[in-house]
Amino acid sequence: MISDPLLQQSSPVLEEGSDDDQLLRVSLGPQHPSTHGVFRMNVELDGETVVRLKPVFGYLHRNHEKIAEGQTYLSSMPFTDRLDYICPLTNNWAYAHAVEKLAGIEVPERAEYMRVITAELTRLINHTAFAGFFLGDMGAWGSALMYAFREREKILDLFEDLTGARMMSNFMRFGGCRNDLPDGWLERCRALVDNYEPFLDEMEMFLLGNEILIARTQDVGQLPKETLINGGITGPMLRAAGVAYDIRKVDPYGIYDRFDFKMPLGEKGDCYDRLMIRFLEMRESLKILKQAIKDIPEGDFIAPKAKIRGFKPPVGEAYGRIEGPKGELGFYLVSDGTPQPYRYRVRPPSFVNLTLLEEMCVGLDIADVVIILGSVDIVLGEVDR
Amino acid sequence: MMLGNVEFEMAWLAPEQWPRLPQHLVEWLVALCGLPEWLVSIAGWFTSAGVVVGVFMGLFALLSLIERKTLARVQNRYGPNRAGWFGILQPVADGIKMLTKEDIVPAKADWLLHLLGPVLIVIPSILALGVIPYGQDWVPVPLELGLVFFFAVGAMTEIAVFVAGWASGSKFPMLGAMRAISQMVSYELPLIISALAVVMMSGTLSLPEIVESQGGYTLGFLPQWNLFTPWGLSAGVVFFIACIAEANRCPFDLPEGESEIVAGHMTEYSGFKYALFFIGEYLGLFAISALGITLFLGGWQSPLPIFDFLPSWLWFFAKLAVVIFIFLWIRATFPRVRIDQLMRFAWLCLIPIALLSLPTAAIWHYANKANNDIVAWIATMPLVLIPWVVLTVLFNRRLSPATTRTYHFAE
Amino acid sequence: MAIDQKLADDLKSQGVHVTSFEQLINWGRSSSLWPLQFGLACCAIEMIAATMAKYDMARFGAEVFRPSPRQADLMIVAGTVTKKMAPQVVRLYNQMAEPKYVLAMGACAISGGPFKEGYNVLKGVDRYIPVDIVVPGCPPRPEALLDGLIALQKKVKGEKLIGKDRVRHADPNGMAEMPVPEYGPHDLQPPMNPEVWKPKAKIRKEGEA
Amino acid sequence: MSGIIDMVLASIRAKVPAANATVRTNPGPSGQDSLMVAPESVADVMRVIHDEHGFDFLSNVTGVDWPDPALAEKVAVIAEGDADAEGDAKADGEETPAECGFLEVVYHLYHTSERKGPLVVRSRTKDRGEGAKIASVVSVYKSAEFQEREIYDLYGVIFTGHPDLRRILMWDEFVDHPMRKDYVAPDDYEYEPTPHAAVIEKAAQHYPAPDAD
Amino acid sequence: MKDAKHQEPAGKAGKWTIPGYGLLQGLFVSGRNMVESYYKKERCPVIQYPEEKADISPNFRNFPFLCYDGDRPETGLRCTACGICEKECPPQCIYIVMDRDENGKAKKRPKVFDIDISVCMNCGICAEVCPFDSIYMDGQYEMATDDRFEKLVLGLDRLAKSTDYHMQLRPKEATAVMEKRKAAEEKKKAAAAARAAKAKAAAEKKAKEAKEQAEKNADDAKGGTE
Repeated sequence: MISDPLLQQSSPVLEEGSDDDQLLRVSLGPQHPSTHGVFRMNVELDGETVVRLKPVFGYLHRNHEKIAEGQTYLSSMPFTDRLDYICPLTNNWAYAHAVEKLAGIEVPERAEYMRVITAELTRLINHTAFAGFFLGDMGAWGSALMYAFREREKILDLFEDLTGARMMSNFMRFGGCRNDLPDGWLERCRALVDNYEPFLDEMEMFLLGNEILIARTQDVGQLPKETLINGGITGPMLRAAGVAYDIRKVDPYGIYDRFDFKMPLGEKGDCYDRLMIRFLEMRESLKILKQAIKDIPEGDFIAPKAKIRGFKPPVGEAYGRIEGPKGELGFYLVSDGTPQPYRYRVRPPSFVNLTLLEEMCVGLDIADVVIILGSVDIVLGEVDR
Repeated sequence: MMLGNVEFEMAWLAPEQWPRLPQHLVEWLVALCGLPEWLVSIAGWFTSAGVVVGVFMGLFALLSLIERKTLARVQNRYGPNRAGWFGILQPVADGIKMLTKEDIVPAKADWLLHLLGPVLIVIPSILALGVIPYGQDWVPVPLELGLVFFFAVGAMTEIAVFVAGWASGSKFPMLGAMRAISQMVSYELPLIISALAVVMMSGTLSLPEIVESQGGYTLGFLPQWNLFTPWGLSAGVVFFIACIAEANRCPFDLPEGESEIVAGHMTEYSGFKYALFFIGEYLGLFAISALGITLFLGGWQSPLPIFDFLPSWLWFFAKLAVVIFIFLWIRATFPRVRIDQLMRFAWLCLIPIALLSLPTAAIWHYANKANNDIVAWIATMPLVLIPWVVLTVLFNRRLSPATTRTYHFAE
Repeated sequence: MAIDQKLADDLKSQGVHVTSFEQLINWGRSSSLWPLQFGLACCAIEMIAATMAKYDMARFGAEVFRPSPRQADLMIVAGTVTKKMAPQVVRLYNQMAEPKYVLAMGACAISGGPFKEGYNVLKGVDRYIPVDIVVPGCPPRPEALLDGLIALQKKVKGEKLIGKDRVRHADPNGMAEMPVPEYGPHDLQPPMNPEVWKPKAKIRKEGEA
Repeated sequence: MSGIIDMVLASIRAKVPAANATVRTNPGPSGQDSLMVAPESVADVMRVIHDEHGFDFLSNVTGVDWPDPALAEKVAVIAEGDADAEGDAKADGEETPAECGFLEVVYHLYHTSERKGPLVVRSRTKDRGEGAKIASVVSVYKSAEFQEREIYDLYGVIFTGHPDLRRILMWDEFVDHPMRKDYVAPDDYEYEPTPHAAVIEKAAQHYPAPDAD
Repeated sequence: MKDAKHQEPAGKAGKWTIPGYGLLQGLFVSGRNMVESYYKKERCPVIQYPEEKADISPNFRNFPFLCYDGDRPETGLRCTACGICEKECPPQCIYIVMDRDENGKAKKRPKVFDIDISVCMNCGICAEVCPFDSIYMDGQYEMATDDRFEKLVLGLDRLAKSTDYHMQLRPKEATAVMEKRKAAEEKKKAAAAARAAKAKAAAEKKAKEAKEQAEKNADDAKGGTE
């Protein structure tokens, strides 16, 4: 045990017996219907108003980083699927991107297009499911979630055909993708993309005008832009507050600079804007998908020189990041020249996005806490790793 | 067939009289045995109560299945269809499971109150069902002050919910109980005030007479139900919304609030006590919808004169089905409101509209006396429209910034 | 209690269904397995998918996900149980009312799965609570979960409620409460519950058949 | 990239001379060079970077364990060529006790509006025991709060000035720092039908004569 | 945000709505879904699982299996027990023991090949790295059981599946593999023939050399004695 005086000086929040004995201390989670898994919040309530909120992590700490440091670079690829288990393909891409940076690998053009297509489909899955879960947090009886999962199943069928698994795709390789697109896959994908827009229209009609939803989400959980940036918030949450920061635009990776798409920006950054931004982003994703499906060239799906077995990157370190559906997903790798990474670190967007949870929630209702947490869009596999 | 003092009549076999047939038969049989008259009437009361309880228990079982199937259909699924033909035995399976499940009383709970909670929630619902006129001749207990009785008994559920939440000795039930008390007490007001308009117009507190007063048809086809009058429309809408809140249904199911406070006051209940909550909730839903139908939808009156040949109780249950379906539909669609919004909605929106419906009803009454419908409509419509106009303006100006939200696109 | 099977079959062919009280109770229980709304990790998403439109677990009467353990019959352990989470899982199990069933879904819940080398990962939830059905896969398809549910229904239907070989929860002395492990300085204390965890220790040296 | 680093380096040397700032070039193809500063002045350095250079977004904070300092010198931290920095690096090297290793914290910073980055800043603790202390940057970048707690939990780096330094991923009673290279996982061997090296050793301890019967 | 070009707003600015309109829209959507679920397949995509099964893509992978040629797994197993999959398997769930004859010489076939599917993470890396076209991913998923210890360790008896099974599962892949193997076999045969010829020649040459040597030695000896 480290006996440092600094540690004894624990946070004032946890001190018992202060003058707020009248507060009701409630522990939301780790098993709670709307904590998206095993997240836990220690909430102190004055009536129903939140006075303090301390998140407790670690209930899904699966030691991903430690395990990855003990095995080869390739073996970590299937583990990345299980980080943010709603959108495995972007995780794959982020990891492959970091390793490619570390080892200086070029990716063939067709593989880049395949990556863009799969990543944007993943973004569709994530944002659609987000809308469903968000409504679930608000107490709707699952209809939105059901419609979201109905469409998700269609995309998962595509993924299953392409990668061999519904969720845990393990698809990207250092220097490309594992296999080529199956016959007729692009046509199915195009049909899906064309049919997605009516579905989005229906969802928007179902949700966005709903007065109860408006009353519940507007002016809830908003913070100034500067605080959000300082708190490391990324992704749709940041853009909802009006900060034009999308890694696909500001630090283009892959071939994103070739596509014509825009960053939707909100003004207030409350929960309603976060929902709305995700809907607008889905439409932008559809635009990217249409272009990518049209332009995808023939060629190699993996760099011919890429090594599957016995891969050893040169000595060095690299931080690679991509715009995941939830925000900036980064991988920091240190190589000492052996087949195993010396240090393997995931910069998970949903973990860092929780930094400002307390600031957003204090002074609001317990019901607002639930929807603010929902609007952050966390996945515990990624928060606790 | 002249035995005892009850005579068998062939009229009992008419469809209109079917619901009372058991009561008649029991009375007849008891009298046949030569038992005294007071025993005959007691036997009759018990039978008629048994019919009501039996019918609504059956409907409860059916509704619990229909609810799951309707939700499933809204959500593009089939719903339960394995237990029995078309899943018809699903409620039976649920019942068997609930009955044979362990009953847990938490260590910190007050065992007596913990037991009383679910019992207290079922009793008032059944009592309230007793005063409703289900058919022309089918009023289990024809009370003079039926409406007062209904509200008096209905208020007991609030206590039951609070007892359940408090007795569980844990935090989420306590939060649920507090929510339930504040919500139900606030929504009693619009509920009663809007019912008051009906009482004003019909001049009676007896529910059968209120139904009688809604008989007849304007122009030969438009039924003279209270809902189809200007004051009735606004009072009816308020009543319907308050109904949802009183029955703790979505979007006002805050005491249960699954995503926030786990299961509210029911969190610590297992086995059959939990099933009792379920029963109480559904019977309460039946009772309050039945009252709504009685007050605003003409009770057992048929909607068109040509359907008068159908038994009146059939019409009552058809209307009940429609109202319950709307409840289900709403539940499948809407998210839940927040507690402060709920309260503000009751005090700032529903109660003013309900209060406004009282003078509207008065004006309608006097205008109607001149036997001129058009004058009555013209005289009352402004009063009905005012709240909606005010609401629309307020909503667009202040309450709904969605109309002013803009989103930009950046490169 | 038991009914002569042959007689019952004969009657059934005549259109008369005969059942014993035991069979009726077991049928009721198996047709109304309400799961606990409790998702741990990746498998939880497939569990949700199994209740959704395409697979529709509701057909088996098992879509009523109860958020409170008191009202749930079935605990679907869907995902990695970490050591930090394990005491809570055991507590939830204890809070459930009898009869209660546990379905371990996915590799992590069964054995720790791919994460079994982790320092914070419990190597199988059956170290602390008895597991009735395991569904392998990482994650199992929703169909596989339904397959597991059907297997559990079969198991429930075959339970003996009286007699010597009756099931645990029909026995008044049946152990319903599992001791909750405590957080220790290095590991959970105790690391397993020997009452529940009885591995058939088959140990081989590397390179040995 | 080097342009930013040189600019930042100059101002840090002027403003925070105690930081002993040097540039370390990255031997790998990624070319992400880093800025090495002294552990006790990390917060001051960050303040300068934040206020004067506008790097408003601290993306990633992470720890690295170097029980073997020779390896650390080999990997990722080749000192820059110019004489000034070389001297500093040497001084730095002398400070580091060669035998006990050290813990390192790496920060990745970005400039959101000018779209610059990453600026990699790193700092090393004196040793891996009592002296594993680094100034916390939470006062400058709120986003470091949970990440620093995570590094404290998994590596045992104490961040001086952190508002709420508790364990975050493991439970509070836990005493080890599991991401360190020399951490030994608790011995919870169990049934494993497909054993490999580490498991077999543990199995042998649990069941002294596994095949005795 | 210097270079963020703001463009046309996407909100619904300036529109007047009546309160409750959004709620009615929601009711309309859910009502439409309910009604259409009775006659539109797209609105009711339920597959009644145990009776009917969704057509799963042939590429779907669940657990691995071992492929054997011919009809007897004992002889036709393609696996050579090289142990590459064992080494590459991320969760280390494969366990192989090489079969050896009495002298301890490797027979190039596994004696034990166990896969613990209670650990397997369905990643497919074993199939990807196998150089002998032996291990493939199966689509079988109905594996629920109540016995974790006995039924979740797949031994050779449950893993070995014939090429016909593979052909049925993924015709395209299986055909490609068969053709490749056939070509390789022919090449091997040719190579073997060539090698045999070469070996024969070499042997002859060697024999000849030996003979010559012997003769020479004999000569030497003769010379020595002389």
